[in-house]
Amino acid sequence: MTAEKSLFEAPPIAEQERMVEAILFASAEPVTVAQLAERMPHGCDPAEALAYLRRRYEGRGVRLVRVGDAWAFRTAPDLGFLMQKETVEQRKLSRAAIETLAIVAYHQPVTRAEIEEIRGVALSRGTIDKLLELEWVRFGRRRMTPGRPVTYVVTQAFLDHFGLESARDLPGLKDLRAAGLLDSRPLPGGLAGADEEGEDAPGQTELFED
Amino acid sequence: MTAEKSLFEAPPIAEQERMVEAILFASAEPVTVAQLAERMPHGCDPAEALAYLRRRYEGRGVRLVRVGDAWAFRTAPDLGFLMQKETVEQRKLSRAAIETLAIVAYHQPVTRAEIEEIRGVALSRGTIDKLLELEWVRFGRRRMTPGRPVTYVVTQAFLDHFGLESARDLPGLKDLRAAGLLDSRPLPGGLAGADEEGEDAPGQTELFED
Amino acid sequence: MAEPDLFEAASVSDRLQAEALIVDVDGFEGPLDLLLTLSRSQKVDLRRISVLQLAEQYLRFVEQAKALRIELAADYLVMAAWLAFLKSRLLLPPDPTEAGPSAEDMAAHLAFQLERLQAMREAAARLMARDRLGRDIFARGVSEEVMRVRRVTWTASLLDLMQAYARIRTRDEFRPYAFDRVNVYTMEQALERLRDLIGFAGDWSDIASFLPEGWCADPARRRSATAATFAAALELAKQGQIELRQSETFAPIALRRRDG
Repeated sequence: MTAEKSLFEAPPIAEQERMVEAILFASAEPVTVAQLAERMPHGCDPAEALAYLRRRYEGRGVRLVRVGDAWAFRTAPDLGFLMQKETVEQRKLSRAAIETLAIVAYHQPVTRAEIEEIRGVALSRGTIDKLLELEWVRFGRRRMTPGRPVTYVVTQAFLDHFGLESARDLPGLKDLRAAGLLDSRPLPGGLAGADEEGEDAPGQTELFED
Repeated sequence: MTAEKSLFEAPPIAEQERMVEAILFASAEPVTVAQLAERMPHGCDPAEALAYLRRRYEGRGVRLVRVGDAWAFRTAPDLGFLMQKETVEQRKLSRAAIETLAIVAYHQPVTRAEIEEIRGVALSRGTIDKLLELEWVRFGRRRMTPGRPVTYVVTQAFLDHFGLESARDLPGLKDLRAAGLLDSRPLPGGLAGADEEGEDAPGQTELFED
Repeated sequence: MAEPDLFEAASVSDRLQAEALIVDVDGFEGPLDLLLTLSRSQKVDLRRISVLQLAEQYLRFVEQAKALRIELAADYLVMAAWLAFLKSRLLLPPDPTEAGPSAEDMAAHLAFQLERLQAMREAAARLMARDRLGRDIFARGVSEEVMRVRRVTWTASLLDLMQAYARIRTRDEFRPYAFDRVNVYTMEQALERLRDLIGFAGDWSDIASFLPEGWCADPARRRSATAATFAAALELAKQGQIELRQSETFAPIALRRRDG
């Protein structure tokens, strides 16, 4: 490899240009000529390589720019409008939202009362609103029980985000257990069997069934 | 070339190429053609721009690579030696995890029972967990066999990490298939029963659901 | 069986190797892995392996482990039993009346399993030897920081989702007690009912006969009513108003009014 024979001969300038290109690309911060020289094989001339590289990128979508006494790749200023998506700030969903989402996914179609029953706490208005707004949850059919409560189901966008082909592909409790996500501590009072069919049966019936 | 007669003409292809270049340069993660199209002005043809761009970067210090249905710039493999500074500490995977990963990649979609059958040993709890956490493996469709076991498949991050354009490019895949080594042959008479437990047995409840 | 094998190996180094194999039994990922290692001593293509010879090697391994008082995990012993069975089937002429797969089929399948495991090992090694992201190939070091629009997206991984669900489902046994007013018969109700009824219970009567109407069909309701009635009966016995009797453990409990 180039590093070996460099004792005697520096790599050709085209090769040096490739090296500078790769280093600047991968570096998290602008890199000085001295730092380049340190990292490249002995005898290289990073300043010259930089000059070639800069010319190569003239007029391209990214440009080689000088930042203080260091160098970095930057998006061409006229294309800044394309970068809007890069400024997206990602935040983790709240625990309440995640839990609610999980219950909708596993128990759909599910009513608000059932979600509260399973979580054991009242559902704040903002939680479901957030999931609706994210388009991960939508309204399903009304339940044909007194009061005809609305139900919630998950959306295609939900499946896309979580890389699932269908809600039926959600791992069941036994899979969670096998993957180490669930303690295999048996549930008390003969519920051990009931939890295996968790994907299908609504949770609250299990709590009281024989 | 432009499919629809848009009020504004699509930018010339050279300009589109610059745009794709800028977007891909700005992102550390692979970007799909659909995402490119979404961000570029109406009427653009990112696929064509990508083809030009890929040719442009042939032999350079960074290359345009395909990762599943997405694209990314990556440094050329022969320049890895320059990047010690950037090298991220790779946590050593256990032998079981490495073998399991290979089995998922070559046999996907594959069930836990099949992995155990191939390795001849039960899959310990943390193994799949680790691969899920690395996001190299995800859940695929459930197998439509009794018990509807979940299956595992490899992810885009897996392809990206191992520099594969698609799972079809796995090294030696064709030979293995030709040699019948990717078939799942039923065992005549049944060998050591340990492999068939978990996956099917609890699933029986699903057969009796109402 | 004239061929030299691992445990009759003449040379010292071979013998040391054999011992190392035994002592390192923990290093094997199960019986199939061990068989694969043993098969290497045959120095032939896995397709031409002698399964009979392999079975003998494995059985000898297990015997040696026993002689050295090394505990083998159950699956090694299951494999040993299966191989002993296979070996006898391979040595004996086939029994035409016996159903099921032939010994040759079983041997062929074992050879297939070994070959497949070996192939996966090699595939894994090739995979891990590839140029890898973060080691040989690098992504962009900085994502562009053009901050024009700050849009917040909310994210969660599938793992988060599953962990949340697992958390909820395992929390069930610890959740705050939610009172079920429809299907729970309280002790106060039971006391009231018993007090009214014991006037008629001059003779021993089964406690079950005191259950309220409409609480016997549904198991959950019956359970609740039974518990409440039993507790109420204990309370009344404590107050000296009734007597309780049970002939043996789990036998029906009977009560009667206590006179005086």
